[in-house]
Amino acid sequence: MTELLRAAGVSKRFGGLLAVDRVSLAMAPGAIHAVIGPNGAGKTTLFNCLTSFTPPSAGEIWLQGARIDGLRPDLVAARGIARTYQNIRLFPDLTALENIMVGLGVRRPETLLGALLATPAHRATVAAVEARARALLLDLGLGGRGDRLARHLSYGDQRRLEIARALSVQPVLLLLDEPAAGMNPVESHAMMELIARIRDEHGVGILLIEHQMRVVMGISEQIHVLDHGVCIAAGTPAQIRADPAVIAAYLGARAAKHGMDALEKRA
Amino acid sequence: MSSLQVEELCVAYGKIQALRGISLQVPSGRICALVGANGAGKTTALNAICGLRPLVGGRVLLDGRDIAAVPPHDRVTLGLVQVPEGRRIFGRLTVAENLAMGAFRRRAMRSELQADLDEVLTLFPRLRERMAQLSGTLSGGEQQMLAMGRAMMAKPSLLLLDEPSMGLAPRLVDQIFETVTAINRLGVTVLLVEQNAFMALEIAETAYVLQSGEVVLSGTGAALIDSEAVQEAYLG
Amino acid sequence: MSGLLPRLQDGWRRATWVDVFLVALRLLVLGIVGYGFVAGLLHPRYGRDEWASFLVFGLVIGAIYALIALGYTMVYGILRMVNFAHGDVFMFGAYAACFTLIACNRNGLLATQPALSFALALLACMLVAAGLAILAERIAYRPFRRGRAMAPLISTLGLSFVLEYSARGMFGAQNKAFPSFPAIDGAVLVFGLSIPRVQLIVMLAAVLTMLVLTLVVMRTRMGTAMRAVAEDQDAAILMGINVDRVIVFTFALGGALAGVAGLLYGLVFKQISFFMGFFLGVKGFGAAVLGGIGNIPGAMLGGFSLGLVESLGPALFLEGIGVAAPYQLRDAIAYTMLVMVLIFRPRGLLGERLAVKRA
Amino acid sequence: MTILSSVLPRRLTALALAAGLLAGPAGLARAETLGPVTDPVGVVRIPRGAPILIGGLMVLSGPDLSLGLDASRGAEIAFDDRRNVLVGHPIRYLPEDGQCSVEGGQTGATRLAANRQIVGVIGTACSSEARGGAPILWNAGMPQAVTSATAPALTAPDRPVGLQGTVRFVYNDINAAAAAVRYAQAQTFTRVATLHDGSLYAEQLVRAFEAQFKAAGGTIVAAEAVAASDSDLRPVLTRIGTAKPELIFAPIFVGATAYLVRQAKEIGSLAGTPVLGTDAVMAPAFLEAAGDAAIGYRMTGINNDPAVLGQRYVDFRAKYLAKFGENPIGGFHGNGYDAALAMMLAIERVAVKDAEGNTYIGRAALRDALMRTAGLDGITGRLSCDPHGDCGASRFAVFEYTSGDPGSFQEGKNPRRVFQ
Amino acid sequence: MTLPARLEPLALARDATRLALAVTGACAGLVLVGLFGQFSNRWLVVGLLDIGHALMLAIALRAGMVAARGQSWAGAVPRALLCGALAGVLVVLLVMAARVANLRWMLVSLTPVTLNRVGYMLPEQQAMLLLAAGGAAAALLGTALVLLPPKARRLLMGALLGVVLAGLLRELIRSLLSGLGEIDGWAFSYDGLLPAGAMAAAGIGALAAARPGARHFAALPSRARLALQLLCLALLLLLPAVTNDFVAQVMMLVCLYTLMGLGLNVELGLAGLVDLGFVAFFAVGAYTVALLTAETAGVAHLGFFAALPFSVLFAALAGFLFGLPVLRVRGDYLAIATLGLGEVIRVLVLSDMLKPLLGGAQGIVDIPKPALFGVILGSPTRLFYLTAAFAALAGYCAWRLQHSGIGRRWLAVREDEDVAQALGINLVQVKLMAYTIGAAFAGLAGGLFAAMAGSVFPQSFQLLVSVNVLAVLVVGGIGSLPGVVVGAAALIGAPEVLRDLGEHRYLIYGLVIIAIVRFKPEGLSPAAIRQREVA
Repeated sequence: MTELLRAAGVSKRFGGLLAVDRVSLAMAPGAIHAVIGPNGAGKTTLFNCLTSFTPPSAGEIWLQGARIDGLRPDLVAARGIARTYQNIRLFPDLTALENIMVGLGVRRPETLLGALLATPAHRATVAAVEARARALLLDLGLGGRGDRLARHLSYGDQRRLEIARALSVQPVLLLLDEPAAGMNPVESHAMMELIARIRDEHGVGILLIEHQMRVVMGISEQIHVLDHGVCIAAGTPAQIRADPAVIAAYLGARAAKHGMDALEKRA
Repeated sequence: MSSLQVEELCVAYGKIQALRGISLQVPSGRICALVGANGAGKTTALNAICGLRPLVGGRVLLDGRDIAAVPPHDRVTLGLVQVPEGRRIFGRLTVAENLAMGAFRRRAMRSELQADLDEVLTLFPRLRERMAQLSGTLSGGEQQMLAMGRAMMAKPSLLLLDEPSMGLAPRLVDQIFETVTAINRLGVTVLLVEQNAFMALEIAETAYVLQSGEVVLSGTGAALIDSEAVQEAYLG
Repeated sequence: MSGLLPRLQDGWRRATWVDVFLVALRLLVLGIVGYGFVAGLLHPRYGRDEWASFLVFGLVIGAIYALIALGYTMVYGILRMVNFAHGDVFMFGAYAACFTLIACNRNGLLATQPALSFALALLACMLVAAGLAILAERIAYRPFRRGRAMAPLISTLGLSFVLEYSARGMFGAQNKAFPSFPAIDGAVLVFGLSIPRVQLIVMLAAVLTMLVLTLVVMRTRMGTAMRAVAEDQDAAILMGINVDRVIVFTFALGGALAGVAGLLYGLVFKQISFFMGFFLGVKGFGAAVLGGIGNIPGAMLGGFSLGLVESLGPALFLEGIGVAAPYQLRDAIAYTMLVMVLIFRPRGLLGERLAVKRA
Repeated sequence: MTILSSVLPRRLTALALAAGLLAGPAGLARAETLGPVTDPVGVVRIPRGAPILIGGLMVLSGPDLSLGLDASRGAEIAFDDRRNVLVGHPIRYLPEDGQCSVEGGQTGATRLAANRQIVGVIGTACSSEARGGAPILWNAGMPQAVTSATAPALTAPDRPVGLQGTVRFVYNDINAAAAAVRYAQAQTFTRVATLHDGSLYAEQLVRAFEAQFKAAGGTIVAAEAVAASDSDLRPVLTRIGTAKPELIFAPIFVGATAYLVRQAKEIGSLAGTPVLGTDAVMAPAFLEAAGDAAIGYRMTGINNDPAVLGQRYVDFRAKYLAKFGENPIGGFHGNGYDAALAMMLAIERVAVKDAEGNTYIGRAALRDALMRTAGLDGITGRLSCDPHGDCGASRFAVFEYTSGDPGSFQEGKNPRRVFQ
Repeated sequence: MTLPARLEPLALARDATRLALAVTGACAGLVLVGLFGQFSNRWLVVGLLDIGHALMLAIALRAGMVAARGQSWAGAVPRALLCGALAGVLVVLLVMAARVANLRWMLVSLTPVTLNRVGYMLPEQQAMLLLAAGGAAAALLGTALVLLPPKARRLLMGALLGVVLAGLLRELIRSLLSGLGEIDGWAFSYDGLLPAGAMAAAGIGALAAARPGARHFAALPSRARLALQLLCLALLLLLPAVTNDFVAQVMMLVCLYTLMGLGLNVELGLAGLVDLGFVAFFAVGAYTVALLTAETAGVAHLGFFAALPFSVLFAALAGFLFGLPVLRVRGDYLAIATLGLGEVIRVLVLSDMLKPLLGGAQGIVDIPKPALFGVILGSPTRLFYLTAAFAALAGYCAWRLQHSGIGRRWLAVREDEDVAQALGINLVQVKLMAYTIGAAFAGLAGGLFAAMAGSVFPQSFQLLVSVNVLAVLVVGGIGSLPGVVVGAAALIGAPEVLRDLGEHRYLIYGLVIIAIVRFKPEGLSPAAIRQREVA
């Protein structure tokens, strides 16, 4: 089985700041991985490198055996990486349906003449795209909200719509940046289930950044911990939970001892 | 020295409830910590207190007085000063100019300002040698010091610190926290927002744990340090 | 550079037909410019005196562009908005100076106390222009501070019409002669070249004004606050800076500079009209963008380069090609340069690269 | 014919048109008999007591307004001088803005043409306005008294039908250029530089001058141009200076000429070179803008008998200042006055009254009367029209300013005549 | 918050004085910029009120409205009366001061005639009394407009608007109604609206404001409403045919700007590309038709309809070639880069260098009028229908595009370039397509323009055209197709109809732009999608 994603020694430098420092990771198709770490650890920058939004300063990124680092972002997307954003970035003045149709349209482009003359072929394409978009909406629990402006959707709906839009480009790898941010435990749980279901039904690999450990620990197969741009630990949730370096990074160096004590107490 | 009282604070970003009615007490002359995971609403709380975010509900009382009518830039003259998250120093200004901006609202004598400057530079000796440097070229730790020094130039009676340890090397983190206690000893009430929970709880007299825009736990710092709830809040 | 080869290889890997087109375009423009330049050199038409004159003319008009550009750039630096009415603020400054001098002339002050008259005119033009700039902020900017960028653009455009045609209604449609200043007539010899005294004075005054501005921006409390607000409004509020007041101050400062430009323009060109603000405003805007809008030294550099290109460009590049009436094309040269700079240095000559972190 | 019956067919045609049936081409208004008058183009009936309407089509806004607004104000003073009464009817002057462009001229002309009561039009000011507006006006049977559109084509012998209502009360470029050439030859200048500002007017004059001057054996040593918005002409003057011309022919407008004469003095190599312009600059406004730099500046102008000028112009200026608060703003106020005067005289000649006191004016008759204007003592001189409608005197002289004081402006003295 | 009773009169006097000063300032401005001078000898209602004083009264009326804000009748009426009367007195005092100071060397509009007209040529005391009374009355009216119950307010407003519109648009109305019978003499004279006509206009205005049919209209099924609206549109389209050529000419200009607006809307409204050099493509289109059809140009001598596709094609090509390098530039930088391109084109067209080809300042003349099946489309009415047909076609294309996948991609790029790219959208391709299509629309408009004008001169392709198109878009509502039409009607049509403003046209134009942007920042007819959401 070929690897879905392989990043080797990816670094990103902004002026004097090394935001991502030689990070490597590998994912199998359909896997769910998580990247965690404190604020400013370089998680989002890593996502930006993977999607070519800010190409890495060094290192290589391979998707399904093809090298993609430095490729134009739209070509990376065409190869099958889609993402969501930490602070939701929908197209606010488009309806929910249109948001998704933008993504679907990229894969099924319309011709100018077809659009102008409304040829039967064009109408068939439009109908197909719209049907597919409605199906996606329904799939993510947004049925019936397709004609509302994205900006007027509730927060949770916006999060789900963003995921739906990412899915609309038929990716092989989905990057989710804090999908459960700002949600209460019940909502987070629902999001967790949704993510797992998406992986199962769409067969995509999922790499997510998340702070709510409940979510991360619940669904991730592998966790990568970033601190100051460096990957300080990687492993299964259980391994990570017990890793002193991780606790130190999260709760403070001097408190690492405390943290260990506390963990031991609980264990 | 001032006391701060926050009652049932509610803030929303559009339809998203960022704070769902939090109440805090920061007694005069103390250090109070506000801890919680990312996205719990800590920064929003500080911005609401400073007036940068409109309130949906609730009150902010400084020394018992409701400051709702005071525009944000005038809150500085009341002694309410924030060191924002990510330092937000003016990178294209020199260190000296940044510090001068801290004292922007003070109509003090030159000599008095000089004395305050000396005091700040005693707190942050590293800044003294970099006075003429563009602050954007400082290292992360120095920038944090500058941000705090700049705030100190405003002669705060209540200092709000937002994640002073973010992105700093452990050695520097220690240093920053020592400075925080030093500032507190100078007679400044401190409200400290931290992700680095244990560190914050160690120096704080009282503390609140925030989760999803609500206070889930409060007590003395020492009492919270060992509580499972804190662990829970971070590591799930 | 050691990284050059890999970068070239990398670049080749990513090159698209757009890049190829751009390279071809660059070569084409460089080729035309180079050909014109060399051909011009082979058939010299101008002597040393002419070249020196072109230089001086360019610097003088460039100084005026620069002063106007500063107003655009300062406002842009803080609000990221373009003030279309700025050229008309400049025009009103020129009228204010003109009428002050006429008044001085009427009671004989101009002849007996030229320095005082000049000072009065300077004061008047700066006050009037600053006042109008503040008005512009009130009417066309404050209501839209948090809105979309198009609304203030269009409302300043409307304001520009209003100012222009108010001036026409108030001061008349004719070209107004600027009172002559006998004290600064005549020419001086500089390095063996005869240069009209007024041009020297204007250049000097412009440079002095820019120095004063630099001092204000770099050394005063308010200037520092301006830079702070330009960089981070919220952080500035947290320092107790009243952002509204700083913005008003910025407008006033930019307006005052435009007023000075109006006075200097009057001194050099000796006539003013209600319509002149539009063209010079557009040029000043161009100069600000050329230098990198939002950047104060950039505006000065942009102004002087625009002035120099306008005055030297046709002689330097078009002469050799044998174009008919090359000076008719100087706006085309100026704008072509502007477009080229923007294509190949999208943030202007001194502008900063795109902000580092976005997401 | 009552209004109702004249309108109904029009409405029916329009409805048919809207239904998709495009009716035959619209031509000139057809022959008409109204009251005592029959006219091949049409008749205007002015009921007793109703005003007589005279339109205006001139640039009134935008950068060129000093051409049209100036002329329009001149026309207003001409009406004032007649106490706004003509053949027993009050005069209503309806000026429209032609914006110095084809489309502006078109729009203004359509508006005037829509008002069938208008008998004639003062203007146009720009040749481009005439291109757009004149055919529309003449299609409606309204002759125009042109104030400052100087393109030769407007009164060319072979001009198209649309321009046949155009009568010009300003000089024609070809004549002005010829005068300039004669002057250059008389001064034995062989090396002349030309300069235009990209305006239709100046470019045309320059080209006419160049052609005639070369034909007469002269050399054009530099043919330069600037942009209309330029105020810094020194670089281009420096360039001209390197060609060492004996004369600069620059038929540009007041503002640009003022820049030119001031800045030419700053260019060493042009210090003694005379600059020649046209009538457009023969106005106090120029002295106001150029000041003492105007001294020595020359222009071609109508060769007037000093007897017809003198005090009249002084009075005119006083009225202008009193009415509009400023001195004449351009160079064509006199042409505006004269055009209005000629229009009024022509109307008087063709107007016919019936017993009830209604007045009838034949449109073709009015045009012909306007074209036959002869010996009219106007502000710009004594005007007589040629068979093609050119009434700007073709006898030219060259004038030179002797003083920069606008108050001293008096044709014949300042500027004084230096060549005829 | 209640004030102690004895402070009430003081607050009242302060409010009234402040307002009166503002009114006086505005009136002084009116006089200074010459608006009053020009309009004071034109009647709004013959023998009763001239337009100049009507403007002054409008200012006082507005002050009365402000005075009534947050007040009851008892508080508002004295404020309004005091403010209006005080302002009247102050204006006359200012006039007296102006006579003494004599600033005419600086302020040309302060002619004695104008100053006398302010006070109706009356002696000063009487003028003061008259203006004070008028000001007070107008302010009172303003107060009433705010405080009356909604129904009465609507009626009053309607009556006022009726009179003002009838007075300003008298020529249009006369030409519209001339078919219905003799209205000259009792409703209108050559000088303007007669008092009887004013009464009638007030009545009609009030009736229209009462909107007796509004409820029935709302109650109609949507299909019937649509039919009614279409009927209105059809009637509007018939307007040029039943009125006169001037109406046709103005409506044609509106259509022309609509066409350009639709093009710029593709660039700016849909794809978010600010373009201040739009006029360049307009020029390309116009010159293409001119070169290919004019007898004098001697290139091809094609017919108009054969040449028009070329103007679209060449404009699109120009858009493509410009867009390629320039579209890498973002935001405000793009604005100035395109502005530069537009100016370069204009300078080149005008230049002596290209004169042999393009005619320089002399332009290209004698462009034949279009001929369709042997019918020459020469009159403004026919050209209007031609332009309207093309505008409708362009509108249809724009509508198709906006609601197709291509349009969605443009919108996505406008809303968030980075995200759009991360979804796999090729930014260069998508932006370039928008720019090219926008240019094609402009080229079409240019071709029609050349045919309409019959000649093209470089002077017709000023920066102002680009700016006007942009203003049309913003005023109408960026991204909204009906908005383009509304914006063009408001900014291009209205000033042409109000040509009486003459030399003050641009002053009013500027004021209107400021007012619209200030009070309707989303435009007069914002993008439909927002309306849908709000409803």
